[in-house]
Amino acid sequence: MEIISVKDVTKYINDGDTLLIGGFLGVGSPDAIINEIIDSGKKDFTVVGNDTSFETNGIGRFVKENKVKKIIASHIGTNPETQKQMIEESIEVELIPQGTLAEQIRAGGVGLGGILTPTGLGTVVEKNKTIVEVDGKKYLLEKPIRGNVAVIKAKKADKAGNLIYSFTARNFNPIMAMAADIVIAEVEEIIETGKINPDEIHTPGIFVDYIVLGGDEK
Amino acid sequence: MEIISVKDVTKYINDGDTLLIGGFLGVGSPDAIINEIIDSGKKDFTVVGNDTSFETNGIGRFVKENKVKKIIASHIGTNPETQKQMIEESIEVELIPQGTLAEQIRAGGVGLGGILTPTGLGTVVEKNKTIVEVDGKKYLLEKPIRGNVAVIKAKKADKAGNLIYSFTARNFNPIMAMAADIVIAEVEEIIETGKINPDEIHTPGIFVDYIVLGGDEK
Amino acid sequence: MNSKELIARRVAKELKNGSLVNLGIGLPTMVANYIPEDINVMFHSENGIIGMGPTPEEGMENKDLTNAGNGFITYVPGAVSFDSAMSFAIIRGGHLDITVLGGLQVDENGQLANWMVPGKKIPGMGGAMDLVTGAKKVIVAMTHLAGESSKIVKKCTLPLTSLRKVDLIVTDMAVIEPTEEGLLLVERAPGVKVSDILKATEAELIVPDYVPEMIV
Amino acid sequence: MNSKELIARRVAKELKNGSLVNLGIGLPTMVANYIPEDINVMFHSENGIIGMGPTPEEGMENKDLTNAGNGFITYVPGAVSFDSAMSFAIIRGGHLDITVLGGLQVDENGQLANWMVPGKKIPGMGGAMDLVTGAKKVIVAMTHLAGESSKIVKKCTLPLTSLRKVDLIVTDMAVIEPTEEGLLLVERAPGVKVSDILKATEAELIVPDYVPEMIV
Repeated sequence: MEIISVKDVTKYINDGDTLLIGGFLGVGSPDAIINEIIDSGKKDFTVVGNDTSFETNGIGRFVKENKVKKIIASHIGTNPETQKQMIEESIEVELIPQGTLAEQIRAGGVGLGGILTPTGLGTVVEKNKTIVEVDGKKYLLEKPIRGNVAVIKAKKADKAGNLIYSFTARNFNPIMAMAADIVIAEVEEIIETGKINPDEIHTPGIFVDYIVLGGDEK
Repeated sequence: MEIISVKDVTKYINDGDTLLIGGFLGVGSPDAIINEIIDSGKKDFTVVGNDTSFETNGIGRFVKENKVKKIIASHIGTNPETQKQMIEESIEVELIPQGTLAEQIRAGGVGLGGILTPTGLGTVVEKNKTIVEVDGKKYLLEKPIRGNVAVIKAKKADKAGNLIYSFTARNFNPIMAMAADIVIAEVEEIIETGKINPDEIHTPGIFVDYIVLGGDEK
Repeated sequence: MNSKELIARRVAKELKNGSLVNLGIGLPTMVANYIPEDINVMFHSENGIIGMGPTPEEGMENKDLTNAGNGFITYVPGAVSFDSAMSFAIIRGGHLDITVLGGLQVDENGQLANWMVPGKKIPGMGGAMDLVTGAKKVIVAMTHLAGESSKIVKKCTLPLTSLRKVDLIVTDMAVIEPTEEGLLLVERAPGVKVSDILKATEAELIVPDYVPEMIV
Repeated sequence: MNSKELIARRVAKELKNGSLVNLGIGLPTMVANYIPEDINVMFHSENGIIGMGPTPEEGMENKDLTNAGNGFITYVPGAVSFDSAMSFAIIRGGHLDITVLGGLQVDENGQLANWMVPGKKIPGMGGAMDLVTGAKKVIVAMTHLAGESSKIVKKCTLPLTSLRKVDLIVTDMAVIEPTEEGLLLVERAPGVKVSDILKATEAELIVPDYVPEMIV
């Protein structure tokens, strides 16, 4: 684990990467890193996140600034720009039920080959998916999702990379921290290793490659 | 959620039930409840747990006292009594890789129809199991595990049933808390609701039906 | 009382003491305002909290404490926060007692469509498919008509949210219960006649001899 | 130096700075005693901790702080505790750098059998199948012979632990690397001749012209 400047994050991110980005309508979103990636000019990302937030923050800015080739999310309704680009076919949008998306990312992080869920069965979600029957009940087989880079947000880190999140700013961040080749966490505070009770840590530091001190609001 | 006396736990447990029992070699094991169940004379349980501990504590006592019809566990090597009864065919033993067992119990708790894992592929574990191929890779389909009753151990509860575990006494307890019709938690301390930071709770109280004040050691 | 308030008040009567409840965005959120004094429920919000409390006073907002509609919230004693995997473990694992959701259509099978209008509005399903598939009890809270068109239809023409039959439909005209035999008319709104309901309903309704008026 | 110490010392040299390491019960646990001063590793124990420290002094034990073999432990700064699902998420998700395990047999395919002897000893696989299938690097630490019989065999006769080829075998006679072409003899123990190793090995070994002595 290494503490880096926000200016250095784009060293680890390439055009065309699949990025897992934490946040729920921008809450718990790594905004300092997002702004840096946008400023760097890198592009053509596939972005996996719960939603596309609003045009002015979180994943919404990625869409607004035309950095996104494909969005994988459960909800795009709060960002008219995403709908507009989808209709113009300048971005591809894959909509996934929120709970399935969470389990798929988790599956990617914990080494499962897939999970079976009833959610989406008999709806448009089942299109192109395998249906598996177990003990007489049908389920959709949903595959794991992984990213090249996970860009997440936490409240606090210690110098070993152990993370603590705050309230509903936790959301997708802990599961994304397990499911990418490189994990970069933006935090509001960095404290000495050993200052957190081992029982209170949400994300073990071994998942985290880089920490950026982002500050409270950007 | 209701706080009950250990004497009342067997009201909720029937002969022949499948019990999910927390603990790892007896560490984080609900010993006061186990002793009460044994004293009650109830029997013919299917017990799901990581291991059968030693003959003198945890799940080991269930085996020693002949209360168990079937054991589902990852390890029975520390309890010669389990091996003996297995060879005599007085109990049935199903051995499952520890990580698969954890994911199966979790699957039972979170509503998955199953999970796909490479663990056990090409070994005796794959016997009678479905193999599913995803993108050219083979996986074992492992089904969810649920119990009639989960009997777990935590360090602390508040009066809303929110639980906090301690170090390696956590182990299977939190996933078992999600995967049974009735959940009974033995705790060392009961504190007022609102005294725990919402970010520090390990098991939400909504999973817990009954709390027993068990004390430190029995 | 306007029709939204009527619906919210009637839905509130379905909540039992000790229930864990998830209210959808919009009309369903209003249900929280009408819960009887003697009933204690805990609110789940899919962005990661149980024990959601009312909106904070101005200046007391915590940027990390929001509901699924991006509004600031507070929390009550006993509240717990968690990640999205746990939040949907609760919903999908059968641990959520009641979800109240808006609807675009419900049909004679009791199936709901509430997440998209092809070619017009594709916000995404968010947590709706998980909620309808996984909650113990699903209540649809919606107006009976969209303009002139009935929202209680023979067969949903909009994309389904789930194969699962919902448990209760509460509109500004009626309370309807999907059963194995079909849609049962359970109650009528104050002052609304059964004939008005039948006229406003495309689906076939099972009408008992006596249909009581909603008490709200 | 006895043979167990030899094996443990040699395995210790495989640990890289910053690695996350899981040591099996028995001989593998001894590896912790021989880690070079300049190498910092974190120890994972599958019962739910990263940052396991040495055995506590007498009287300082915490009943809730144990390793997977039921021994009391301490923890180092930066330690984190978690449940069994997370513990095996780490192992199975490819987040564990090295696991060191004992072995009953390893064969020419590099496949390991280490969890049961049918009809004799069936302790269960515990976490072994997950560790061998999921860890980034799998090192088998075992004596070369069991009595008179070679444990490096043509084809495992005991039940396999995983289809996955292990990465390194360290015995009291040799270091052997399973490769696509077969088992490569990499090092010999101090004072042990290549001919001794061949005699003690049922499997076919690929023997380079020069086989260096282990440095321990």
